[in-house]
Amino acid sequence: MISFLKVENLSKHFPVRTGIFHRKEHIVRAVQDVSFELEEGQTLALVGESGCGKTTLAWMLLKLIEPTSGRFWLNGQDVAELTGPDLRQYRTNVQAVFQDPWASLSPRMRVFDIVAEGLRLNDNLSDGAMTKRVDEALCSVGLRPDDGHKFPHEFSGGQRQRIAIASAIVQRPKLIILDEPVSALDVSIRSQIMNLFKDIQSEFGCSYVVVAHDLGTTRYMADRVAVMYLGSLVEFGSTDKMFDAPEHPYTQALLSAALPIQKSDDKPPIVLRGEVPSPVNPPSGCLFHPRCQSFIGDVCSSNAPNWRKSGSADHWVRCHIGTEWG
Amino acid sequence: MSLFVVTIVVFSLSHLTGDPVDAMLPDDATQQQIEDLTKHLGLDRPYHVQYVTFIGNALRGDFGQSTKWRGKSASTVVLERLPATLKLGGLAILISVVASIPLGVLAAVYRNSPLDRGASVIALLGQSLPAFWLAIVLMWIFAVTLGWFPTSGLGGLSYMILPAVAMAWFQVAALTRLTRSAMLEVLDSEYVKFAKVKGLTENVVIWKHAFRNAAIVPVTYFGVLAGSLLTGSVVIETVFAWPGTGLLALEAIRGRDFPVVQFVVLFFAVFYLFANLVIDVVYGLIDPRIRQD
Amino acid sequence: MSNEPLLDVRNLTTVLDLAAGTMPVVDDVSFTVGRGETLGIVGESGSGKSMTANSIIQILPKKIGRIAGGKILFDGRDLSQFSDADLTKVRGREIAMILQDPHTSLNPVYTIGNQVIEALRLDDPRQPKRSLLGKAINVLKKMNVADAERRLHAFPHQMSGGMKQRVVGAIAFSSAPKLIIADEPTTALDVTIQLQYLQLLEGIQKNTGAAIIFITHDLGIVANLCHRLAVMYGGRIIESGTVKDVFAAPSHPYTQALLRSVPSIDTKVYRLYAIEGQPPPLTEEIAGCKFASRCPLATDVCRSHRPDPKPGRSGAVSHEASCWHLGETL
Amino acid sequence: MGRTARLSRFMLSVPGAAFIVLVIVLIIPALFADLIAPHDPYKANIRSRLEPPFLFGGTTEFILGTDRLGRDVFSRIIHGAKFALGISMVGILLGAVVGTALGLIAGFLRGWWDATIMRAVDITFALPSILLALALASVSGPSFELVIFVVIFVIWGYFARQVRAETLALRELDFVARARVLGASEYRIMWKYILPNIVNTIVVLGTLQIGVVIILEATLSFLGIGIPRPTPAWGLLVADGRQLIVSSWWISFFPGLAILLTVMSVNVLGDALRDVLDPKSRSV
Amino acid sequence: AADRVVFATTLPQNQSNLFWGGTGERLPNFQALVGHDPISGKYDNSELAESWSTNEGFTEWTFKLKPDAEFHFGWGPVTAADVVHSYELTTGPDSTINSIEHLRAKSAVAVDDHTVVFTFDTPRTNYAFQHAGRGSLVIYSKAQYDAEGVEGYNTKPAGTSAYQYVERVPGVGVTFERVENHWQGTVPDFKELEIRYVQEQATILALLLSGEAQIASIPRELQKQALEAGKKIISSQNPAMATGAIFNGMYGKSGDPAYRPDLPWWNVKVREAMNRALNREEMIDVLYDGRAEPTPSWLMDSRNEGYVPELMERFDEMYGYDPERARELLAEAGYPDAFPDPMIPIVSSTLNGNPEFPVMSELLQVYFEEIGLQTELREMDWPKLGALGRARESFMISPVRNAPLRPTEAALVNFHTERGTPYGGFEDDKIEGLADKLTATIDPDERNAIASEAFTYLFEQYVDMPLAIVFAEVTVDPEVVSDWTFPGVTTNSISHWHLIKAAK
Ligand SMILES: Nc1ncnc2c1ncn2[C@@H]1O[C@H](COP(=O)(O)OP(=O)(O)OP(=O)(O)O)[C@@H](O)[C@H]1O
Ligand SMILES: Nc1ncnc2c1ncn2[C@@H]1O[C@H](COP(=O)(O)OP(=O)(O)OP(=O)(O)O)[C@@H](O)[C@H]1O
Ligand SMILES: [Mg+2]
Ligand SMILES: [Mg+2]
Repeated sequence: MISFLKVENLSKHFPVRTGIFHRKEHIVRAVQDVSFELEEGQTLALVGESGCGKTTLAWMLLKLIEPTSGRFWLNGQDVAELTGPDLRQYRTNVQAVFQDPWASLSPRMRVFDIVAEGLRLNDNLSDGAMTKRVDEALCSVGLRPDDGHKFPHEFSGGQRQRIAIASAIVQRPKLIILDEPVSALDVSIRSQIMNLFKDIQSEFGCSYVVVAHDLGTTRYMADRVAVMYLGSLVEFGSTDKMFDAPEHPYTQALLSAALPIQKSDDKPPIVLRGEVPSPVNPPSGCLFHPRCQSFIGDVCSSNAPNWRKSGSADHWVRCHIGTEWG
Repeated sequence: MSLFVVTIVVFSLSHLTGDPVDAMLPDDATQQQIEDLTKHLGLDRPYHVQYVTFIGNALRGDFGQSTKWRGKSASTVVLERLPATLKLGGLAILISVVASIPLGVLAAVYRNSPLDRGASVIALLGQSLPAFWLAIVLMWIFAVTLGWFPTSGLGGLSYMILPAVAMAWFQVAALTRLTRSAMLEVLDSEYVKFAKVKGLTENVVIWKHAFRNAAIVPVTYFGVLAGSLLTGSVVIETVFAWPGTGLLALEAIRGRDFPVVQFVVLFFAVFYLFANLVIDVVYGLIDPRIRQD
Repeated sequence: MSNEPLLDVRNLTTVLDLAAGTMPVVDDVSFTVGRGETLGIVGESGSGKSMTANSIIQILPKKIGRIAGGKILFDGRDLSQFSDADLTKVRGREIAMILQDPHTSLNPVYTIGNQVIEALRLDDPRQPKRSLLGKAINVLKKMNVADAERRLHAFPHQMSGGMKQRVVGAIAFSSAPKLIIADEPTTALDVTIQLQYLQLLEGIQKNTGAAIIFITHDLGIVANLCHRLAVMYGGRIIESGTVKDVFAAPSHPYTQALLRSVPSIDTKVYRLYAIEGQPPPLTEEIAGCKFASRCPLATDVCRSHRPDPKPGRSGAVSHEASCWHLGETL
Repeated sequence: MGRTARLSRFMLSVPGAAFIVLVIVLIIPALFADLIAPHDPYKANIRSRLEPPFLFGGTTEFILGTDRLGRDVFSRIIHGAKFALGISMVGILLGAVVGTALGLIAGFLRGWWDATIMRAVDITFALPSILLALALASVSGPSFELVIFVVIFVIWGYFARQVRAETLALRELDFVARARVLGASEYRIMWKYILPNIVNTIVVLGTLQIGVVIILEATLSFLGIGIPRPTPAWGLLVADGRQLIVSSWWISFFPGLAILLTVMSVNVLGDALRDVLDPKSRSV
Repeated sequence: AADRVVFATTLPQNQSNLFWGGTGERLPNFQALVGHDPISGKYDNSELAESWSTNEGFTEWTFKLKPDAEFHFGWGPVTAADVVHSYELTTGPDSTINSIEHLRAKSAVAVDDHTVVFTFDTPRTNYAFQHAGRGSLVIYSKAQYDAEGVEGYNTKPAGTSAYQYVERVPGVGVTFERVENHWQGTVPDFKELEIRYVQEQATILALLLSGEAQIASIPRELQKQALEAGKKIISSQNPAMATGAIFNGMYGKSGDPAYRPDLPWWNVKVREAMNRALNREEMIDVLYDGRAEPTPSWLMDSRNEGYVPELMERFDEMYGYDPERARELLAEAGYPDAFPDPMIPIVSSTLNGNPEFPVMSELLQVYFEEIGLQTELREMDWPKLGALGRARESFMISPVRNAPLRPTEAALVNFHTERGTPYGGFEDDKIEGLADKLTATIDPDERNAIASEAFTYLFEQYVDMPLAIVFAEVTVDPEVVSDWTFPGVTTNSISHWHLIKAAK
């Protein structure tokens, strides 16, 4: 069976110049050899700390930036090779909702036009049909068709995010990329939006790739989780398994750093040493070894670990612990 | 690169703007006189040859002989007049800075106070009065009527005050506004707030923390300032008969003394570009974020 | 004397005089902070948390903001009556503050050393800077700033967010203040860095005995770090009490909803509780309970009359909530 | 607040007053010069030359006095408004169009375009515009075209820089990324996403430039390279009367006043407009 | 301050000490061969030549120098070699001086220490003028040149007058001081003389009113303000210039490719109408504050050859202000319908020292429009005007001035023949013929008759719009300067610096 979304060895390197006269050039390895698969109708969460490459990865999937290397397929089609109508088809199939509801809607466009933009660009609809589709989309996200005449500044953050969602779903996409869709919202608003995402998924059957650094959101939304550290995936698997029995030391630290409202046990949290290294100058060996609480010796600092399948069928870890090395 | 384009512009000046021979010759010059002079000045050669010669000579600092100021090279004529302009411009900058920086800072600190309103009136007036008009009025009031300063001409500080004030007038307005808005922005920043909650006194917060950051904006304006003082010098020097490069440029253009015009324009452009370069460096000194490697 | 709370805020009202009218951003707020205690303040964005903090230390927006009523008794003195000069003496010495964004809290044009030493010299500005170098390194080391000697010469932009926030902390703690106000100090930090920071804060608090007002959005932090909690909504405190009491028996419908709407990482839930609607704008004058428009329990009385604080459902002495329907649950 | 209440509150505010002054000094005269002006602005009347203004010993026939050819100063100022308005409108419009287009291209397309256009801006700032104008005028003679050209030359760079800066900021915003996700072309993004969001800036900048342009025009006229005679352009009126400033001060004083009032009101309005439309940006 | 006098004036065209560097003012330290009487303006031997003579055919001019003339700064006596040297410099290839062709001789030879002979191919009846009048040859020291080169002239030129050079401050002015024991025994009242150059007229006035300058050359418009402040006006003894407006572009010599008979002003009726449109009295009032005399011809002068006094009598009848008649004339000429382009361009231009030109242009426009002429004002700088003239493309009307002491022959040749014309004024076969004849004739009476015929012809043809004869004027501070006698006939109309009299 062809998987819905298949990503293979995707990498993105940014050249950056520094110095007063921009003479020094460095490479930022924002995303390095990322591979995963996702089934239709499912939600994949990308988690990791700031700067670990989540957005870069998401943007590659959106074809907003070109990968340095690697490929990915949607429904078996190599996305890099899409042109003309196929590319247009891809554009209607893959949509996005971004983090900042204040920046993701053009302040000078009416809500109706914002939502209708995708239809205008990709479908040839009559005015009536278009209005119908836009109104439907607005209703689906809990806004009224009337709101179409207003400008974004007349809405609160949560409502703006709804508008963004309406414009993402109006073309009935198969995959929606959500880049931290609720982090900019107030706690009391977040749950409305998260529920909305779930409703939309059950209504349209679309898949999500959701970027998050809030683990609660991840657990609530995702079927599968990919944990990123410094541009690379370190653990990948089903959400429940990942949350209940994380295998990678980084995943463990991440989970323990998220302070729960009700503590379920009295295990002391794992406090990592040091800071996240710069992606310009990544550590040798296992990227995580300088901060790893379970550091087991030279092997960690000199060899990059390979993927290892953990227990259940669909859970992968990239750590020396548990391999023949460890 | 910029300089290259500037040299082309400067060179074409002489050809865009008519024959220098016209200006040099008397009304009743003969054809023979015209041809002789044209040849004498090398104006009979093709443009590109003239341009190459021009660049070649310019690189050696040789812009040719002034046609109006006989017996002097264009560069001598200009450089002779330069100190006067620099002195006047320097004083004008000094006045602008001394008057506007504190005013702008205080206006921002005491926002919406009478002081702030006063500052904005000054800024408004400064931007609304044509400099030449102000210059004439200043001269009549302070030199002719009150007799406090000499009316015009080259001389010591007392001679420079009126023209410098007239020159600085607009800049005071511009800098005050700029400083004020930069200060307002900085005063709103977290680090100023943090400096305050650290327990620093108001003065330290304003001058050490806020001003140093706000100063970046007026500093970047200095490039424009330097440039506009040179350009402004044309008008002010004309009115106050101040023998600087501005007045010189005016005379040279009127007399179509192209070697001098070319040198002045090129000099102004280089000066402006250089001033901006200096400002970039100063900028780096003020703002460590720029000088990082 | 020692029974008396370190900070006793009584009926504090702070207003902003805006072009559109006068806006009460802190509306009749009362709370106390005991010595060595940590008070968490939570609430939505714009609910007046920062304004409350800023009122205490009196760094309200110039010309616009003013304290319109109430008392701020700090160590027995009413700060709201202090002159600017007196306040300067309190700030940074007795009350320190840590701001939300470490990236902008430090002045970008001065070295870390300069900014630390500046705080160390507050009492005697004539002290030569050199003599304070050692002390500066010390305070940085206390905040676990690695490589403190070298960092003194670094500029803020050369450091990571977590590191900067530690420097800010070092400055705040350098004068052994009695009260630290931390306004969302970890919101901008990554979770793993946040955890490091919170631990550090806890450790230092234990050593110095400072009280902390910790403002945050994150109920998890409150649960783990604070002794007591105040929940703000629309400029008012709608519920307060010890963390244990409030979390065990949330009494105000807003608090209840808030706790239920946060997804847990421990168990998979299939549907979150959602509080519909938006908080009302502060410019809107509301006679009754500010939450009424979003509250499923709201009745006419909620909309017309402001509820006073009443004992919360835990029954504990310090647990109070302002609601007309304390008996009911969502 | 009702519409009329809002209106009257605006009129009583400083920008409101500025607006009224502007209407009285510039707009109404510019539009209805022929109706208002009591005399033909070009018509000399040698017998009544250098008449003082009404309140200074003159007659009501020439309320602001007459110039050295006996032309009515008041009528000339009224007619001058047309030129002040016309030149600033045309000049700024063209300057804004050129500057905005290039700034947009520079900021949006980056790379080579950006480098070239910004270099061009540097060069126009570096070249002393007044001197260039003088040089050009020495051949072609002063003309409207030249004044407009100089105005464009002087101001386009400001528009280009500002527009570029905003474009650079805007293109990083998520709504641009979203438009790309939807498949919008670069051209469409510039036109429908970026441009509408910088219109405010352009309007504010344009308003603030009116003052700059009027002063520029006056300065050019002073140097004899502005609008050609006998057009009653304000700058020319001031320049014409400057020699007689002591004995017949009114010839240049009143046009100077008109400039002052106009530029002041325009600046006040520009500031107010900026506060409303574009609260963050700062001005020179 | 009585020791020092400051003369403020507009920026000269030539700002160097090298006289041949531009049509320029003669600095007070220099002298020429021929001098002028301060009162009558007649040639005299008050400067370096003791006497001069010419051969019968006016092809050889001999100048005898005063033996006791001395250069400043010890550069020795003035000899014939200095004259030849100065002549060569002044007529060199880089000379941009006015009327240089008139100065140029076939040869200039120093026959002995104090005698110089200039020879010519054609008769030069007015050659003495070239050594005085518009003063085209000033005498530099050859000794100084040999020792210091042209640089010496630039830094400290030696002259021979009662004032010697002190210094020039670029852009500011030039200072001179009294020569003690001057070879002519001249003792100026003021020990120091400064000429201050100022671009703006208003500034010059300010200098005078504030007392920083004691003598100023300001336009008549501003004199009123100076008078009110107690200043005094001193006029030249003789008229310094004639002003008017001329019809350019009438290239009417047969076969001239630039011939453009479709110009409205080729029609003599139109020219008469335009002349009759002018209210000259009013114009003199506006432009010269009433202090000028009307003239029937701007080239003719009573002191020169060919003066026709009757023209003045006929003037009113032929040129008098009569808009009614002017309109009739226009109607007769068929204006504007009979003209392909009835638009009449009036050029307004600024020439240093002629602040009234732009006003005059505006006035012309006003009067022309009054009689229904369509006009268009164009501003142009002076060099451009000259260039158009030289290219024979100057189709417009422009204000003009002429120093009346230019000899008639030079005037006629310059303005009305193809030979020396930058203006492109009126030319036709008849006037060209008369000019040629004049050049070839040496008999004074015959010359006079030819010139008279030319002036009368030009007058009757309405070839220009003569306006007034104007005196040179300076405004002085009477507390410092009591009097100054100058004829008003030299370079910039101002000369005889040593005659500036101190008050008290
Ligand atoms: N255009 C770019 N040029 C250079 N470096 C870039 C660029 N875009 C991203 N990076 C770098 O790539 C790395 C990954 O960035 P990315 O935005 O993908 O992180 P992220 O995981 O989304 O972080 P956050 O949680 O802060 O959004 C970072 O170090 C970032 O600085
Ligand atoms: N300078 C100001 N001008 C106008 N309104 C202001 C200003 N500062 C704050 N406010 C308003 O005051 C109210 C309270 O703000 P405050 O900063 O205390 O909220 P907060 O609870 O700290 O929010 P956040 O969680 O976003 O920091 C808000 O509605 C805000 O819009
Ligand atoms: Mg991201
Ligand atoms: Mg806050």
